[in-house]
Amino acid sequence: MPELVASEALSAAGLTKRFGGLAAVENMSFGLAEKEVLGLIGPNGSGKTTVMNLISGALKPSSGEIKLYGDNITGIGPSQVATKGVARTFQLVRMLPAMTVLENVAAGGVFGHARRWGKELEDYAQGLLARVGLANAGGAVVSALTYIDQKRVELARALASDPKVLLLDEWLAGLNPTELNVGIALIEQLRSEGCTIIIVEHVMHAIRSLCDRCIVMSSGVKIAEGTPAEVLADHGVIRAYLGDENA
Amino acid sequence: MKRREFLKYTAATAIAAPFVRAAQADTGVYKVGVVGAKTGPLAPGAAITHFPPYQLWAHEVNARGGLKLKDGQRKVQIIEYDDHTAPPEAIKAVERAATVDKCDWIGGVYATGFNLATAPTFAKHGYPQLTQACVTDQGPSIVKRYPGFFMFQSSTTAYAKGAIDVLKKLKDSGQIGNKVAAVNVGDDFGIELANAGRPLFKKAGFEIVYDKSYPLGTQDYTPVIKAASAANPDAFVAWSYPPDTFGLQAAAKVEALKVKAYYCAVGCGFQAFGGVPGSENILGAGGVVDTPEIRDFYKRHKEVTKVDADYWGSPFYYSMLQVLAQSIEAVGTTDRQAIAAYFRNRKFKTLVGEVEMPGQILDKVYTVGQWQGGFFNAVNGEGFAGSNYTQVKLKTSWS
Amino acid sequence: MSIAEAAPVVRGGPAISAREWRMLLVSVLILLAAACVPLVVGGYALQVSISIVMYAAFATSWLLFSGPTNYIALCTAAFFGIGMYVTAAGVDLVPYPVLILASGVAGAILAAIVGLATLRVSGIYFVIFSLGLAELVRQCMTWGQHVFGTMSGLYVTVDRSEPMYYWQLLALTAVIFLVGWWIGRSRLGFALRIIGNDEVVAVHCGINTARAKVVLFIISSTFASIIGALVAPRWGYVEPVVAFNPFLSFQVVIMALLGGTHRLWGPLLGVIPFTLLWELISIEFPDQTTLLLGLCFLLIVYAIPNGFTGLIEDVWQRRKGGVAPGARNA
Amino acid sequence: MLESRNVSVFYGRHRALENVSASISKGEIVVMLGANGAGKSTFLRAIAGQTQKADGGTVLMDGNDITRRPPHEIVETGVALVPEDRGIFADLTVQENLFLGAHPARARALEAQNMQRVLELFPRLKERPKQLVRTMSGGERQMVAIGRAMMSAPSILLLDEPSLGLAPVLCTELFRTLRRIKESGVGIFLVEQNAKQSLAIADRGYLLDNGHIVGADSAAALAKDEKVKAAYLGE
Amino acid sequence: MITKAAGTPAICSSGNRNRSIKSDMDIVIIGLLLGGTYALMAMGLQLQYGVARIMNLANGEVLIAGAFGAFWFFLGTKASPLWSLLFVVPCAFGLNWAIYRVLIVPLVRRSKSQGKLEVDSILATFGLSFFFIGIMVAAFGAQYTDYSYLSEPVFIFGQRYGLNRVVSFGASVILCAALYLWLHKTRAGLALRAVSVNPSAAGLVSINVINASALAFALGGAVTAAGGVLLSMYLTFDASYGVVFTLKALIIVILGGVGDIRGTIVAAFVLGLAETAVATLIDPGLTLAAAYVLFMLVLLVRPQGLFGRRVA
Repeated sequence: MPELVASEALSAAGLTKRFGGLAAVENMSFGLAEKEVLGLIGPNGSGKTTVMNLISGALKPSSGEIKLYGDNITGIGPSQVATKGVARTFQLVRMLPAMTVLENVAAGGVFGHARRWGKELEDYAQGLLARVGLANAGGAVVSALTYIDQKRVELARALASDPKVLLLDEWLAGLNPTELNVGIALIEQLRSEGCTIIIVEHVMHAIRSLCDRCIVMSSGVKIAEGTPAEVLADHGVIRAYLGDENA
Repeated sequence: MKRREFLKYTAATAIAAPFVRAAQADTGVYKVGVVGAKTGPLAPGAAITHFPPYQLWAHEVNARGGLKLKDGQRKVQIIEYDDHTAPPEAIKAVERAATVDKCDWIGGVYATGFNLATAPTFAKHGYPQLTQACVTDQGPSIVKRYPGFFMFQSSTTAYAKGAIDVLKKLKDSGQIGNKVAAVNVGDDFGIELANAGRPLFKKAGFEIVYDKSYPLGTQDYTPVIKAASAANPDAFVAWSYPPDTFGLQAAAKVEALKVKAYYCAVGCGFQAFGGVPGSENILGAGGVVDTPEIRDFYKRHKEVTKVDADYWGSPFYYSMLQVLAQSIEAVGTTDRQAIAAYFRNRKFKTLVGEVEMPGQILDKVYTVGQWQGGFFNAVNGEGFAGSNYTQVKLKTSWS
Repeated sequence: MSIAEAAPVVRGGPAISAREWRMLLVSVLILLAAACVPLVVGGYALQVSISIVMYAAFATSWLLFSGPTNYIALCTAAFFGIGMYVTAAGVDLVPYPVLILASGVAGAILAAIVGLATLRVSGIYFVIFSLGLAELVRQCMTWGQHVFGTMSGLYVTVDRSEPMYYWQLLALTAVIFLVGWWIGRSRLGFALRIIGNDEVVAVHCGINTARAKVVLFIISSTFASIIGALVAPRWGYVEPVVAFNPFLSFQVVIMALLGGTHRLWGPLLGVIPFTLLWELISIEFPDQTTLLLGLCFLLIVYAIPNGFTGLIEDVWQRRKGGVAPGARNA
Repeated sequence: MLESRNVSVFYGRHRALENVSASISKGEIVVMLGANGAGKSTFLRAIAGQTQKADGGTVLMDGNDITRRPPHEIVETGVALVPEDRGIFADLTVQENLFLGAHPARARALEAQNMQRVLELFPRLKERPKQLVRTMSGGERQMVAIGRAMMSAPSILLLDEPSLGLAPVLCTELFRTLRRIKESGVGIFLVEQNAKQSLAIADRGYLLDNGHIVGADSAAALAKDEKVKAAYLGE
Repeated sequence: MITKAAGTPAICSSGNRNRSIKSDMDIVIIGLLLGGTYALMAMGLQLQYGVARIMNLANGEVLIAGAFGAFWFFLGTKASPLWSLLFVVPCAFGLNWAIYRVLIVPLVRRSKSQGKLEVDSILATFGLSFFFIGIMVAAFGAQYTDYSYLSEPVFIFGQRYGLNRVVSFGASVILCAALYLWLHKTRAGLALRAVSVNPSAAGLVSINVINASALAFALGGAVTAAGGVLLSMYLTFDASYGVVFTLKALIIVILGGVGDIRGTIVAAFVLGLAETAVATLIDPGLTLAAAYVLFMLVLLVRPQGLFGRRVA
């Protein structure tokens, strides 16, 4: 089990998750430094989303532990994890359909890590909307938003609790190339503001441009780790990920 | 009609309707409100014991021209209300009978709890509450609280005592041993009977070898009967209700329960129970002395109401209405207080003999009956001095 | 409580807006008017009025829980019965007002136990369990009575005039409304709206959804128990079969649904017409009440699926020249 | 031939599709490209008679109007849909899923023959006929879904994003299989995000944007089109 | 009156001390017989809820109607009430088919989610149950009905059991087996299971979901009414007693798991055995409470029921 470094924002040690007999994640250990952007990549079914769910508390690990700034958050449940300072987005965007855009964002800021209420909450949520580029959409109904704008709302909601660690689960999936550039720019901006982020992505050029470091998973285990350029050049990675003919 | 207008009209009618009815007062009839359960758990009992006697009574009174009042004869009109086996509905129904339908008389409602729940309403509107369907040991205190409350019935303990007396006689004459298995339905009257019975059994020198309750709505009584049977009792006593009275009997028959005396409480007096194979010589609550008048009553009851009268409540219910009719005709007006004052301290000749209500509680009841040859003969009673009860027979066969 | 209003503010928060003050004023005026009813009418009309306030209290407290969570709770009878029994058991020992509180506490404790155990299971399982709860409590109660050798029925002898019952229930209804209004403005209310929208999002926003639901369930059940305590003396005699009558649970639900579950005042719109309709049926067709009641249930489900508030809002929307019918739910 | 003429679909006031005309014949692969929310899935569902019925226009199968027919009748005309969620019976076994595929009357006589064909296409399904589909991986489920559709002896197969959620290596395998299905004479109408690989196996293609067809051409031409390159190939 | 009868507990425990293998066997057989009864009550609801996805609260009334049918047939002809199955079953099938087509289909069409459909169907069928009760009270009266057919002992391992219960157990076993085989070995059965598992995909394989659901609903009603015929031989019933059966059936279906007929069968027998064991070994007064506690425990440990599918 690797020693924890003081500056580590998040660390996982020996993380394992079994469904029935099948191991979706096997003995994963990794660390995440403060203000670091970590990419988690790998083929489908390799266990990336499972790792995200383990960190965010949606799933309970079969064994292993997760620490947030040295604080053990293993298996404490998603709402507790959120309270401790981990916020997330979802693979398929999830809106609160009967609430306004502003309320959607405010929802993230009342019960999580930072707790605001009343005027303070409203102002803060409004500020976040401006930050993701939706300054004037606060009163709108979320169903009227385009896909990318819904993604922006979701991002703002995750940010509303001032999270210590942000989890983006295929946040860029489903965007067309133009939208993709907008999305990447947005994350780039967060990164420059010093957010600590874990990204699960299939979009390789986003990984290349955004991540400080990458972990590659295959069949539930970590098969490579390093800078994006390093891991994407790795033969094993290419074979597992893109198929033999590309190797 | 436009939709909105229609709605407005409907709403106005709905709100006004209850009060419109109030305005139409009939003078040529004597209106009697009868509140009881037509649906819900109490409906089956009420369908046999509660509603038909009123129907039969009204039919017969009207056949002879109606009630003779000073200002002429009045036909009896029965207005029935369904209380859905829910006290608030019963309260409202009584209130409705009193204030909307302006009934001349409101019959006591069905079941002990409901009579108690509606007592304040009866009292408030100055209606005497003459009821047969109220069995409790609290009679005197209730009567004290509600001066208009008249119980045409006896106490719970009277029934338990009656049954245990019959068994004691059998024991003392050496016909049965002293072991008794007692079960009871986990509800209302069943629990009260069981609680009243325990000390009485002891006093009578019985040993209770099995004493359990079972819930209302049990679907299989085999475990109860088998367990009771395993305790080798000489007598089996079930403080039961109609559905389980039947269920226990069926299970006992299959098990060929080896007891010389078998007693079950409520429902044993139903004609339907007597029709079930194996019911011969079963003891139960109620019973009547076999007379030609009684036989005729059962025949008329069936003809008029299409329902078989039971052998417990029905004759007394009918007698209660005879008392009422005699009182009304004696007073000659619809003055309810005068009518109540009239039957408060008098003796009346009725179907079940000469009765009175000292202390507003009936002075006599048959407490135990036994099925013998298709008739539920009274084998014990209270207050019937010198009555010739039928000889109790031992339960010898289940076929 | 869950229909979006396109206002650019987060509803709730400490400040009370002018609109809310107006609503409050109107509510107080309605309450005062309602309080005068026993001074004007008596007899049967008062009985019906008592029914109306009782069911208003039931349906509104039911809505506190079932409205935002969408769990159809069929256990009103269980808590109502508990309240009655606590009152009946203690009526000769402690003063009546204490019993009212004790009933609430007993209901709250039962709700906490049941809630913690069952609110993790979803939808239909909760419905069936809640339906069985009244039965379970009743069984335990009667068995206990057998074992401890007490009487099955208990007498409740507290002197109260009919108008008093009315005022008590009316006051309770007012309290339930206040609590509902307060919840709507509180963080709890905001949390519930989020849960109602998407429970997964809610947990990841840091909301302890189980706790929020249990708290709500407790509040709602406490009121049902208190109603039991308030009504017990009026019944005079409490026995299991009638105290835990499952029909009550259904009646409350159908009334609330007839009114509509989207607004706090929705149930009121259901309780009043339903009670009057029920009376009408009882008077005109005392022999066929069950059959006609069944037909009314069917009619409500088929003809007024979103309740009266839904109907009113549809009309409102249409008048505003807005959305096509049905689009609201899309 | 399956043909849509001026098909429109509305969700409330929102227009999801407007006047979409497209066609496909047996033995060809046609791909429809479009961004998220452009209306691709809606189009397939409208054709297959699933929940959203066409609000305007007509759908013809071999000249017969099937616009307002319920989904179970449309299957009988030889149109099989594999929706985005795969439309499989997760709690039944592989074998039962395939048997269900042959439920349409038109396919019953050919059941054994089709079963053999499907198992040849997907040998992996042959190995575990009794396995519950729920316990299978994403790729295997996709096989069951396509196999199930093939069991109904379709003339036209409608596939909604078959590569969604598949790793690149499985994607390649999938598209290879689709080509083999086409070679057996079945027409495949493909709705895809993966423009590169789908254009590579397709004969023709449509571009859908905001509920409208904005382009239609041969696959080869589309692959070279600058607009397509910019919008869908990310180059 | 408040004082407890002294000596009662000691006497009761003496019964337990004499427990033997024979009486344990007794519990098993009584429990199995009761389980057969419960299976009859719940099987129909399983088809209606598991396949057609309609939580039918009027199910108990259909059972009572079947029981009344058998009773009146017996009263009129004095022949075995089992013959009444010949007309009760088709009538119930037709009636339930009509209920589904007329009352349920509009609900299915208009509801946007399974949750909304569940609420609507619970309320609609609750209203329907009242309607049925009203009709039955009008037709048959509200009195108790009991005619104890075949109420004679048969001997199993030297112990006596009611012949009517044994007969109905046999019928229940045959019915369960037939339903199971039909659902698992025939194309029509497979189609019903497909609807149960994924109704939206069923249309893709040319299954007419409405028709299949109507078939399942009608079949469920027919099975329930057949259960009523069998139960009428030994249970006392009245027009408004149906809710007791409905509640029991609901508990069994959910205990066993929605959508799996094996679960229902197992749950029915588990419940029968558990109730009998509690009644014999602990106290008959706690049998129904035990049923609810069992139900609660299963929900806590395995919310989807013994055989149920995990909801995603």
